[in-house]
Amino acid sequence: MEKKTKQNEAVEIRWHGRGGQGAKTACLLLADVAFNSGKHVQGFPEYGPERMGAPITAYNRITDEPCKVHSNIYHPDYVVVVDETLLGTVDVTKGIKDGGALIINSKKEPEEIREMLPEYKGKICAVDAEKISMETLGKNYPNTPMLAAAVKVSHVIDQEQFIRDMEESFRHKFSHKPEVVEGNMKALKKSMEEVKVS
Amino acid sequence: MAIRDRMSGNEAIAMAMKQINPDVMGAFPITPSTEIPQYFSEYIANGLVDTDFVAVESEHSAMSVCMGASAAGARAVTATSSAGLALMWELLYVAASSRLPITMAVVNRALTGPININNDHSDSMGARDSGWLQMYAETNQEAYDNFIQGILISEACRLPIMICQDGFITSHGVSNIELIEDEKVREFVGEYQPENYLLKHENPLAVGPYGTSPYYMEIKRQQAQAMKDAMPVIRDVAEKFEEMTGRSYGFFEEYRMDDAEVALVVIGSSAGTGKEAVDRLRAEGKKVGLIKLRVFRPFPRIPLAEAMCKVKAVAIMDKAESFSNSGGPLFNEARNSLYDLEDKPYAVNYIYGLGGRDITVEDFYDIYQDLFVIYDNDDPGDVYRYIGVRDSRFL
Amino acid sequence: MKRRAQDINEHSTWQDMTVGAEIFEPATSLLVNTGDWRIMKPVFKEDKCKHCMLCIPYCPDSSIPVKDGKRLDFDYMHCKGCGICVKVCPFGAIDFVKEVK
Amino acid sequence: MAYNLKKEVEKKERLVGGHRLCAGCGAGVAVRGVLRALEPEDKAVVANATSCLEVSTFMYPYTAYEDSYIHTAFENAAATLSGVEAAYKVMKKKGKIPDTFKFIAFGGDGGTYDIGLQSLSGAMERGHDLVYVCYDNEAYMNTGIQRSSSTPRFADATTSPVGSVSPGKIQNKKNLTEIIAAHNIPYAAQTTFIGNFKDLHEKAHKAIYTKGASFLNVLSPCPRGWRYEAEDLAEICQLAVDTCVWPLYEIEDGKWRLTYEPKRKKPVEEFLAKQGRFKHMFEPGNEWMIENTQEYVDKEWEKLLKKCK
Repeated sequence: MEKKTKQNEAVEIRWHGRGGQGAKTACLLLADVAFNSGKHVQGFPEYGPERMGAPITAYNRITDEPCKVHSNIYHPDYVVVVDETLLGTVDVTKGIKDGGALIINSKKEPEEIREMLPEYKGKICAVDAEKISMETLGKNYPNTPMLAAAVKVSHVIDQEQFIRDMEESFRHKFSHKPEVVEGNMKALKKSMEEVKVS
Repeated sequence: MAIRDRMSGNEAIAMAMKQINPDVMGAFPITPSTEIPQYFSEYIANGLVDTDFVAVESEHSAMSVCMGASAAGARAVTATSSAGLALMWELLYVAASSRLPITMAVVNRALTGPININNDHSDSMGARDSGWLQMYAETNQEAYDNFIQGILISEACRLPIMICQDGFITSHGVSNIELIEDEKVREFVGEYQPENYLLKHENPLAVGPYGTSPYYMEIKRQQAQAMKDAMPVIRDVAEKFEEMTGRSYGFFEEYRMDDAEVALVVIGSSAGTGKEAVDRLRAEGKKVGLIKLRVFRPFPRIPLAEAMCKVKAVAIMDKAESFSNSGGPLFNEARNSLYDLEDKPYAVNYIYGLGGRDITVEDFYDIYQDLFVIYDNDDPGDVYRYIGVRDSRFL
Repeated sequence: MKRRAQDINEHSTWQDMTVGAEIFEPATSLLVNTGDWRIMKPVFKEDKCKHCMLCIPYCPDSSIPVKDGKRLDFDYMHCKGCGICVKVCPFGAIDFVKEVK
Repeated sequence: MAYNLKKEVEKKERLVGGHRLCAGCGAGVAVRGVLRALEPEDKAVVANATSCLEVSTFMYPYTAYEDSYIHTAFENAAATLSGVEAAYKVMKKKGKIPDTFKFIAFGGDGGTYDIGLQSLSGAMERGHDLVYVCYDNEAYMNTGIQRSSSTPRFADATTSPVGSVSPGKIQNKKNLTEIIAAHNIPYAAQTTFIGNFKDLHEKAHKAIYTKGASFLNVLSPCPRGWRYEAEDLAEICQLAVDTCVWPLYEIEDGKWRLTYEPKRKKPVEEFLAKQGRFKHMFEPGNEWMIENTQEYVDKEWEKLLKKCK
């Protein structure tokens, strides 16, 4: 029997971050926006006793039909790395599917990152989420730009609808702070423009 | 119109509780069920429910509060996991023998030894002889649907019920769900109207006697009957639920069992992963099926045996050890149920997924492969097996 | 459910037990004769009694009835003959004698 | 309203005869005394920790209570009653309960000082509108007179027996009333059976009718465990208070008040000598035990007097 590795038609995404940085939140946000676009979604962090700063992993499955599989994701289409410093400690490219991509929060050019990952042959996308976040929000909240980059690269949902949905979601979430909505929307769009692909 | 939404299994249970609007909730936090009382506390803080939430100092007291409230005539709910369920142990038996309806969300987690916060079924499986009804969910949707049905089943049977789902896998995994409108849920669960209760105006009630030997066994026999009588109640409530939602529930679900040659029996979220393996194997022309057990107490002995008898070899999956040296709890009961049948399949046991060990579609492929070997060779081999464990003999 | 405690006994079948072994009527222990536990027996001497009521709250078995301000004779079906009342009576209105069966 | 024994004993009995407590048991006297403080128009739910009282007063199918009653386990009477009280609040608000109910839990010292302390502390801290009554007979009588944390020093109990190298129980009695008072509940008190029951009655009435969590600790002698003649109950209790072994006091809204001060503080020997569990203390060479006990009682009494000033 031939072993297949992934649920039919699913787009599978793995997130790497550190506890407290918002990788889990970004993962759940992606589930939210994909849900809003009519998809079936799963968003689930891998849980242990980790505390702030420890490497954490979270997963998304996004499908047109209900997702049945309840295992972790070993062969993701996309991997999003919210914290560049994880490159030295976590095998972030492990199992990435042919045709997939690594999406990383970094000031470096994708080629420079490729030098750090000699074994990895797939696509690398880099976006300076920290810079974008500092420029637009005045604080380092990398998860919004990283979410936008993931949507841009993965095409998992329609981008214009994504922007509309996020705006609505931010307006709801920050109804008492409209300036935050604007900053977040800027961060989102900037990230989609600036993400570099190699 | 059903409400399309997405949420975690814990949020789904809290939502069901909110819609049910129980009288009393007694709860103490324990991973991974903690979010349930947290969400519920927010509903209380915002005046969305009428419930008296008793934030107790232990799970032992959580169950005590539920027993007191239930005996008093109130609808009582709680949620727990693992060591929390273990701390309630003594009281589980008391609640069941006093025939107090209580609906408890159990977010399954491994029991300590060593400490581990991840999923397996050792907590609720350990409580399988406590006299509680037990239902298990594959998805957040099923956890939500089971909880709403559980209220009615528990009250109609006068037995407490555990509504189980897999810790983290569904409890913290966000996915799509169809919610029922609040008013429909309230109409479905109705008002709790016990015949006798502590606060009744017409007569007092005394609960929890000393049962001397001349009475104890009769009381237990009656309790056993209640478990037996729960079978039609569970069926009737499921029918009523299907009328409301279109979603149908039985004691178990048969997945692609028609013409299947081999099958597996599994509980909880892993059933979904198993179904994916079935789909792919079916696409390759292999005749495989799957049975997902929803109701473990009462154990649907006869219908389950009949379903298993459709195939030649069956793998019975246990996400709990029972250290019996003869397989896990589900295996022993499921295999036992085959005993009286003439044309029975080979039945083997797989212990899997302990303490959060992941089980993948590939693992299920391997199990089906094993089943075909058993079928082809007409020999079950060792029936007590592990899958997903590192074993030096196989390196 | 109409079963009464008086109808339940050591010959009752499991079908005849109340659900959950609950009892939905008050004070059914009055059906129980604990008077036969007595070795000693308190005897009420009405003529000496001043109806001060001191003996009443000291009785662990609620076996000294009171009616219209008067202390009545013992409830011998439930009195276990502990003798506390004998000792607390300031007027010697209770004798304590060997029980004769 | 002034206490009137004659009037009180006319009330309908709420713990009836036919229960299976030992002849002369203090628990029955305690429960009757507390329940008598209920106003006749009010109903009650009695909760009970597993204990002598529990196995004796609701042996299927015979309940000795006029009121509703619930027993679930040994260590959780306070939590169980918390659930009943929570249900009452909600159901009352919903208009489902026409009556006024009061909530009273009874536990022995085992179920209160020891195995049930956590559950009791939780219920007191949460402030449920209930009364927890400990009928304190200073050992685990239900299982055969094993020592508890309430057993006084030198008492001969079956798990702290007097032997050639052991003087009986080594440790002093735990001061549970103070522990519970430290929860800052509105009412806590100690009492026992003396005189015309005025002290017990008034405290029980206050405890029942004070809003919030209340606690009563009732010294309830056990003739079998303490080894005295059952008929001597009243005398034993009087000696306990006159020697200041068991002082009577209450703490109302944080204010400590002595409710009984002996005219002449009697030496502890008078209390000890009546009971077989202290018999060895009177053997030659064991005088130090009596001295030690006297010192301890004096010290505790002085501490209490300061608090009550």
